[in-house]
Amino acid sequence: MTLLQTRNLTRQFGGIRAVNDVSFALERGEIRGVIGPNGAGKTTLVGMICGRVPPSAGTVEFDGANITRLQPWDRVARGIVYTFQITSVFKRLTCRDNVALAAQRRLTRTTGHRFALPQALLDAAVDEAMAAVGLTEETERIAGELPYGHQRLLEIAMGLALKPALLILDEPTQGLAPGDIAPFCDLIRRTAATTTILFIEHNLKVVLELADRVTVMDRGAILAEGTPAEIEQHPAVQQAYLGD
Amino acid sequence: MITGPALLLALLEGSVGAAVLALTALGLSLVFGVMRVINIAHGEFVMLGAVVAWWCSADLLGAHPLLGFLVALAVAPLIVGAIALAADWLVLRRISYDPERTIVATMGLLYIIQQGVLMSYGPDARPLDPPIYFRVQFPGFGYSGYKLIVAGLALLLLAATWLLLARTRIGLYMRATRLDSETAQAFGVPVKRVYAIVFALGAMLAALSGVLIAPIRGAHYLMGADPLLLSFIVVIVGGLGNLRGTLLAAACIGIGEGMISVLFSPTLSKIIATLLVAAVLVVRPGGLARGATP
Amino acid sequence: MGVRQSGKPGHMSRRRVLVAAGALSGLQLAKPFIITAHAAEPSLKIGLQAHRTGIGAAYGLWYERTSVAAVKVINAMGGIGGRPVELIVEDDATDAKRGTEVMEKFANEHKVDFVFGPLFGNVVGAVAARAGELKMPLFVVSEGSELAAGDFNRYVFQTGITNVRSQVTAISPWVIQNVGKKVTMIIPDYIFGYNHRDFFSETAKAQGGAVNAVIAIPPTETSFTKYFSQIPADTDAIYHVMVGPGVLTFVRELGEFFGDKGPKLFGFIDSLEAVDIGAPGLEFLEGSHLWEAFPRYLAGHNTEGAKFYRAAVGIDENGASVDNAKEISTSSHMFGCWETLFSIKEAVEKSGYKGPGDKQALVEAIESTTGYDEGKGHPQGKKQFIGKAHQVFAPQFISKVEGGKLTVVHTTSIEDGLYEPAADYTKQPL
Amino acid sequence: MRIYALHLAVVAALFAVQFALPAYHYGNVTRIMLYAVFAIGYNILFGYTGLLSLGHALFFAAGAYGAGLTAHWWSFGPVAALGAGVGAALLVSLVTGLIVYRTTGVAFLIVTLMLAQAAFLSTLYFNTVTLGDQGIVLSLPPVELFGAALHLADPAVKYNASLVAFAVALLLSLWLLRSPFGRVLIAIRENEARTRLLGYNTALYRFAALVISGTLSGLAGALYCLLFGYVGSSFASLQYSTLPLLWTLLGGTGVTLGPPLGTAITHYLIDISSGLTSSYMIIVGVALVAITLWFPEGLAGWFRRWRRVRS
Repeated sequence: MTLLQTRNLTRQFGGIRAVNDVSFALERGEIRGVIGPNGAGKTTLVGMICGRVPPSAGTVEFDGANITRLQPWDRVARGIVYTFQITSVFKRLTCRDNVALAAQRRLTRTTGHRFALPQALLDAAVDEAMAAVGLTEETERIAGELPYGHQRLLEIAMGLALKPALLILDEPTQGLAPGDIAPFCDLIRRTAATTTILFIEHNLKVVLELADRVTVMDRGAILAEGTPAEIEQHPAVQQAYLGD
Repeated sequence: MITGPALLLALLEGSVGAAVLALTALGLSLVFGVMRVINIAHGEFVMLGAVVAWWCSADLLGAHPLLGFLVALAVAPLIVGAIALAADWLVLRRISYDPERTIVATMGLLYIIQQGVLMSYGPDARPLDPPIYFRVQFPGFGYSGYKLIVAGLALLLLAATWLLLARTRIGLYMRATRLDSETAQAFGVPVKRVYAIVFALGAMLAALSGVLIAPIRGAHYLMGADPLLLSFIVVIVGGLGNLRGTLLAAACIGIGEGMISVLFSPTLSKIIATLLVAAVLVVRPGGLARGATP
Repeated sequence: MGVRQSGKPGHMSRRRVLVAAGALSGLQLAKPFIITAHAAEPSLKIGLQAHRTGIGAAYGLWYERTSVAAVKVINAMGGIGGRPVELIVEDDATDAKRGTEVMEKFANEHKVDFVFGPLFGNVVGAVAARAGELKMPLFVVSEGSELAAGDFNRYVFQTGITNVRSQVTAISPWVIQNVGKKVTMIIPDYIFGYNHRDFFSETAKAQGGAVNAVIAIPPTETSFTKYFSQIPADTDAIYHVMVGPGVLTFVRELGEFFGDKGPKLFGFIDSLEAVDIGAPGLEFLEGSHLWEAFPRYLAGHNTEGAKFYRAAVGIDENGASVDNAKEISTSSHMFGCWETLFSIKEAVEKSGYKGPGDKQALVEAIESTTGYDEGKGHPQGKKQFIGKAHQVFAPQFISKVEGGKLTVVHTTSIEDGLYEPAADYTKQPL
Repeated sequence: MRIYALHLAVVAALFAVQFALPAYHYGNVTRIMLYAVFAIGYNILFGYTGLLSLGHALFFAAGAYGAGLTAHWWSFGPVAALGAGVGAALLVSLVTGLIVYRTTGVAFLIVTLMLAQAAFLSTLYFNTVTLGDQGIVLSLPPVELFGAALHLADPAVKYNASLVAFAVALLLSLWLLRSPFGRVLIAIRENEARTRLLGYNTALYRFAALVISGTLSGLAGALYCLLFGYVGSSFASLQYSTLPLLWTLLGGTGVTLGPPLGTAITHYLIDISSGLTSSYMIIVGVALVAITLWFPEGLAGWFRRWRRVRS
């Protein structure tokens, strides 16, 4: 069953077409990896899906509805959550506040408490998300003081606290220590039990290990799409991306 | 009742106002264009120019007011430019020209200059003897000859500034920094020094317009507010940092203000101008950050 | 009796200004303490609320000088009720809000016996209300007509200078008959100007004249030519009264606009207070008329009292500072401070005032006063005082500009300016 | 909860000191509490949301004129006039909020500056209604409360009315800051783009912050007008936009007790220096420059850091 469908999605920056006529579908429950060289248009594509970048042409459908004209915050309400390529946690706030910002967004909507959200409810949601990424001990620390890898995990905890239908991760393993990558993959797999995941990744090993299906982009267009095994064998991919 | 003489008077008042305003606003625009900061103390530089003109006018020389005026034209920009250099070095550079902190700091500078003048020069509005005094008779009314000379001098100074920007090495540096300060630095432009010079140059232009208007309006420690507000309006309507736009806007707003002032009410014309600025920024909030082409 | 005065604000020649600025040592101390050093009696404290800065600064400077001079004279005469006077000066920046704060400072921190001095209408209104609340006797040295109209309260007095309504009532017959019948008024755009507009329009009509245009200009304006095109072509006479830092520019631009072909001019000296009539650009004023409350040139009012007063304040026979002939006084207003201080002296001595507990007796003593005699204490002339309205009435002068000087050509009697004030403050509780 | 206890203790202390203060300081503290309401209102926008306004005189004056004009022309009693003042400020904030809906940063600063300037000039232009520069002097009837007649001229009434307003503003801002809503405002200050991608319509939150901030500032203006019986065009002048900025910067942005602290210090600095020189506003200039250079987080922020370093 299709969760997300883009049709002829195009984005122009000046004379350059960063994304050119891309039609792309995502099934509910899958883990989809997106690979491609720098400048292939990956980040612009997911930017149009989450609403950061307005498309020049084409449509985005999510859960059967056309969301092309929706603002980013309305897309979050529908369950599309994006985490940044460069960590973008609120560095001067505590981890608890960071995650609470995400959790309260969901809770105020689902519980109807707008100004006086019961503290216990909020705390439980924060603790759950922090536990999920394994940062329980760091909850009261200032986010900017965490090591970089932990900031990435915090970012994911913020995403999880929103309980998204579609979680978009932009290069989630960048900057992680090698030893942290395996636990990270476990986390994504666990998360995938309840969430569809779309992630951009440069580390091909992670992609092939984690993704159910892989999309390859180059120069603003989709070059190939298939299972990790198929992609590994695809000649165009080997030449364009795995060439050396 | 709108009559021919009233229209002519409106046009004259507007044109003289526009010429001086263009000079003041050019300084503010230059500072914004190159340094990307807003100098709230700009009006105080105008006031300082007028105060220096008052000093030179009679006491220093005791000679003909024209001589004092010419001395002031030379001395005021030097003094005010030096003050601006000091402010740049002591304050602005140390806060790395952060836009919001610069606004707060220059607002502090505004009070320091204004109150410093109050302390040393006193609270009185002091008149100056006009350097040249004659009256030009138009049909239905007479007009100050000095005001016409002021308009001419302002245009000359504008032309000189234009030449400085277009024909000199420092002008080239300024234009390069304006377009992209990082690239300019990479190509060996001493960006920090350019910033200091631009800040001083902006202040000097303000001081010159202060010298020009002093014989008309006298010198008073609170006189900086009006030029600040008006040049602010001009610079924004003209597209912040856009020099040609600034000059065009000065002409339109100066003459428009003169017209509405003469035909209706000066207060009304200022209300309209401030609302115009708000409207421009509300419609094009991004225009500030991007900055238009020169 | 020691007099110590630390710094006289604004009292600097151009050369001294340069020196001060150069050394950055021009920190002007704000309080000239007039301290009575070895007096046995505790001093009587009087607060002067001065427009030392802001748009009223030219007036504030001379109000302060005149008051300091009056206090020196009063102390030399043995003080008030045998007690030496201590004058405390605070600046209200010609600002209403700061004015009320200063009033509180006088009442609660300096604990003065009386306050006097505010002139500009915006400050007077705000401060008068606060004085009533604090039950602090306040002697305004202002020409506002609100007091006699009943707008203030029982603690506010005008004992030194009469109000605009009286001034206009006194001079308008002469203006209509001698200057012109179709009059355009140029006034400052606030209460003081409206007073002129309302009362002159009324009296002009009664005299067979008419006001055919009123041009109101904000007091902070610095450029005036643009207003002059609103003057109708059939105007016989322009009645001008401007205040604020731009007065000289105003008169100059008026001259440039009309040259020698314009309507005849009549002005209130406010347009030229602290301005030299002989300054370049003012030649066109020659032959025009101005109202004065206290003639600037000694020749126009050469009485014993006036000579004594001028010597004490330090102004020469041309109305300029004896130290600097270019520094022109605000002759037609500042005498009000002098006369106010002497009226306080008389009231204190009449009521037997000893301290704040006797304020009610003081108020009643002033209300029972009917006038003041001409003399050293009241050099401007004889006064009539209407106690229930707290308002003084005085003669007025009309002067002609001749040879760059002012010559008195007409003097009105007290009766010319007398009207029945609406106020009766004696009915208010004390 | 400890933080609420601290704030309540401040309010209680202010209530208690009124029995010991000498008359002059009594009046000063009254004014400081009123101005602090203004500062607290300003801080909600500047300190929490990160929007630098140079036009808050607009809201202060809206409150003052809303109260003053209705009391003067339509003889509203003090309570009704207070309501009218706060209502006027609310209305002006709503309209301003809509006008500046999409503007941030320097554009926001200039638009607010211009709107306030237009309002200031309008108070001069429509002087038949506002009485312009000269302003309106009010004399108001007493307020009946629990059978007692409270005269606004009574210093104790002024003090305690200001204290109530101060307590309301302080506790409201504290509660707001710690509510989910306040957390979003802080997030906007820290990183607006990120906040948007957490699902918040940040423009709407900025709008709400402006309305709350403007209305609180208007409450201060309305009370000032009623308690001190005066409103004039100077209330809309630039000085009333720069002062709350200074108070907030000096005391510390984003800290609830910072702005009141900054207000008190500024008030006494100006008062003391006005006894030394006529150019006492130079203090404001020096303070602004010194803050930008050395205390960007204000005194409260500096104190907090100093404590952290020590512990």
